Amino acid sequence: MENYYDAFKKIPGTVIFDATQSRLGYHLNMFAMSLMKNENRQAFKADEVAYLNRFPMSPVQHQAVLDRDYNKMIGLGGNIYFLAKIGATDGHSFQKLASLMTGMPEDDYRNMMIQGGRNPTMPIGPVEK
Amino acid sequence: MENYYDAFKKIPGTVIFDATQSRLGYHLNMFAMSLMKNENRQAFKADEVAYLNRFPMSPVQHQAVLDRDYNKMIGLGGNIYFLAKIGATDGHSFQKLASLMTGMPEDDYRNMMIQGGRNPTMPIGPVEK
Amino acid sequence: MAKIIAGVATSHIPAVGAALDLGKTEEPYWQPVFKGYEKAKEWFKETKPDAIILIYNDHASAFSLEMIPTFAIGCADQFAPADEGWGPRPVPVVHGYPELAWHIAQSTILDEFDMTIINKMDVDHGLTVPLSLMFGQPTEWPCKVIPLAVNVVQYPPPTGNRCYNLGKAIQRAVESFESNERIVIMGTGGMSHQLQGPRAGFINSAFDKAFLDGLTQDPDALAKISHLTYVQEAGSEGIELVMWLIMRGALNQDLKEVHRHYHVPASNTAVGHIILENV
Amino acid sequence: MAKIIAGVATSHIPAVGAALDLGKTEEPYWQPVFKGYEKAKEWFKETKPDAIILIYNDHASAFSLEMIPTFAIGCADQFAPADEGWGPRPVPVVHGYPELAWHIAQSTILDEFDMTIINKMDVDHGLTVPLSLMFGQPTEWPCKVIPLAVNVVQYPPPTGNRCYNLGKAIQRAVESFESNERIVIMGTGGMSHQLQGPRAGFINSAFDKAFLDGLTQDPDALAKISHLTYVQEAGSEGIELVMWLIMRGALNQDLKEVHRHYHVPASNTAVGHIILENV
Ligand SMILES: [Fe+3]
Ligand SMILES: [Fe+3]
Repeated sequence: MENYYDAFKKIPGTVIFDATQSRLGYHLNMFAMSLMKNENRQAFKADEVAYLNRFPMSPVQHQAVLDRDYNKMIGLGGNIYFLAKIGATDGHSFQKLASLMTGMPEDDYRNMMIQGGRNPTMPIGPVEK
Repeated sequence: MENYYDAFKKIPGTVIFDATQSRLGYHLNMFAMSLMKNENRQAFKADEVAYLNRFPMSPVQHQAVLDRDYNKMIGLGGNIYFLAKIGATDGHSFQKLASLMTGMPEDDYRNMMIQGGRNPTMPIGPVEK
Repeated sequence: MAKIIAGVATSHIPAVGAALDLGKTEEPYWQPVFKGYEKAKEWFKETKPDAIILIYNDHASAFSLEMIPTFAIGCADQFAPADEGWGPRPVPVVHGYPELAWHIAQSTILDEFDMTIINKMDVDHGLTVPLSLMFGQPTEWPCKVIPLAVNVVQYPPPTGNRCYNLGKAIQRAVESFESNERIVIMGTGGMSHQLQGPRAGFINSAFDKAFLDGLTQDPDALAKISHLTYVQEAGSEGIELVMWLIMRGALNQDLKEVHRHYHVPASNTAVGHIILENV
Repeated sequence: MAKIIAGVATSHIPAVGAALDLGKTEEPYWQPVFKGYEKAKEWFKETKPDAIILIYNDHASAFSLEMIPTFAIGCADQFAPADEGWGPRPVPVVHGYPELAWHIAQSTILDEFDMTIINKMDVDHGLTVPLSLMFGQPTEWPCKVIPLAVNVVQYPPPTGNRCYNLGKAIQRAVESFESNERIVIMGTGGMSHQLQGPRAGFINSAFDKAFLDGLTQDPDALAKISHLTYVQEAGSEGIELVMWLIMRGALNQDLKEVHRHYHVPASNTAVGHIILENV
């Protein structure tokens, strides 16, 4: 699999959810998916630490969830489609999550999108105004 | 699918677990599979009718289970690998189930097998001694 | 024999579902997105297909990491809208078409596609948003729907070529189904977008337009696009476009493009939509 | 690069597991069954493979009717013995090999096999009985095991040809795995038997012997056997023999037959077993 995945690593700001990431993030992602049930969302909101302790994830994963640090969660094996359930539980839109991950204020991110999005010639991360 | 399945219908004493059977037997088979949990086996043994009522199967399927009529269950969409869990719950071996389905006393069935099984030239059903 | 009469492709953005469900379609931000679907609504009213085969991907809703099927076909009687973290969308239950779905499952397996057969499944925005775009907000969806879910979450997804060939196998399957029904196949997901990391918001209109052109002009070339090219050129979630190739594979060589819509943005995504009729 | 050094096929009869677990192997009925596996026990002790890829079918234990994968590869760290209705077999937990399993999953998907990836699964007699036959009753299995489950319960199963080609793809996958490990592939199930209905007890020794011969002499011909022929000639559960074709496909053209064992009956089934070394 080395040849297939190596080329993806050169794409900036992008993590491919391959076997390595999937194994690393298994419990983090299964935690996130558990938030599809309302009773679990309520339990998580009532006591985040207690709820997270139900899932055998690593301390850094645990902390990244508490911090809502999505880039860190992705680095630690989180997949955006699973993590989106955390955002939904917080009442955040996908666009809000995207702005967080780019480090851009939400209005700036929204304006970048209205102007046609991050086109292939633009650098990654916050876009200069 | 007509052409593919038509030819199987000519094989005597044999039901192919195709889409039709699978749809017909869905709840019957899901009931049987529920017996993989000890607590469910205990509940079934304690009150078969009450336990069967948890599953939305047809009255004839329900009765066929109570009667342990495996051929009938198969005709009604049961699949032998699922139904084997009923046999296991009763403490019956696969060979016991096979003898029931052939209508042969268990010793006769066992002897037929020891003598090489039901070979392709032999008729189906009970074997003449 | 049943026939696939047309293919319809569209993005399946969750924010589009939310805009619909919250009555925001006339807001200036959303108005140009929804305007492009007026044609499809009329077209479906005129075309009245008997069933839709809807190619989509599950977004970690029905399939967790415990079991990840590459291709999964929904053979159940019905499919409830999934709760993706904010309660299920307020849309009708999806009525399946078990007879045709099982027929396609059987036919494609004998055709050496390694399908997973599903008899119980909730369906997420990937399936319900396209239905909302085509049919608005009815109390019942107007026709039967066969969900066919493609893994694009866990790498590697199926190759574009495999998807294209699955489409061809689906066409063969439908054409061997004994009925006179007229079937529409939908490909959903895409177009260019990236939802993750510092590169989020990536859009490539040139790639998207070439992809839309390629559907009629050179689908064989589209089928050769690598996973790497999708991620580089269409963003990490642009990989969803492989699902459009299943739709395309299920259509005839010769097509008429009846309608096209392209707009940036809807939330994080380039909205693409096309209607292709078999000629 | 890793290598598949040999293939081992065997029936995987539940009653054989029960005979072992209940200490009946020396009884006159069972003695000839188990005697034929003495060679395999020695062979495994000498061969000491690093891992086994074990092709088997789930018997409605891990997979219900809710979700039926055609090919499912177990990528988890471990797999517990399933409770098939009389409590789990008293055998060790199976330790997987996630690195190689994921590699095979990825490689075969890119090779256009539509695998289902499994990260949580109990394993039934289909997998544990062959391990018991090869290794007796140890406190731990002596090597890692990758379960690969094939649907032969819900019709249609994959064609023999598809299975044979999956074997070839598995060989390519193993040979692109960076390690010097020596892998054995096992094909299980069969041989002729029928467990259902008035035809239960069906056995066809002539068919079985021809199948065993064909593994070395003409595997391409075996790969052409239709589902209908299996059911007619080998009984309804004889269809499990398609799994032996995955094993055969993963081996070289030229093979040495090291051992063969055939005995009727074990419970309802013709016991077949063969060891094939790559030359
Ligand atoms: Fe999507
Ligand atoms: Fe078996």
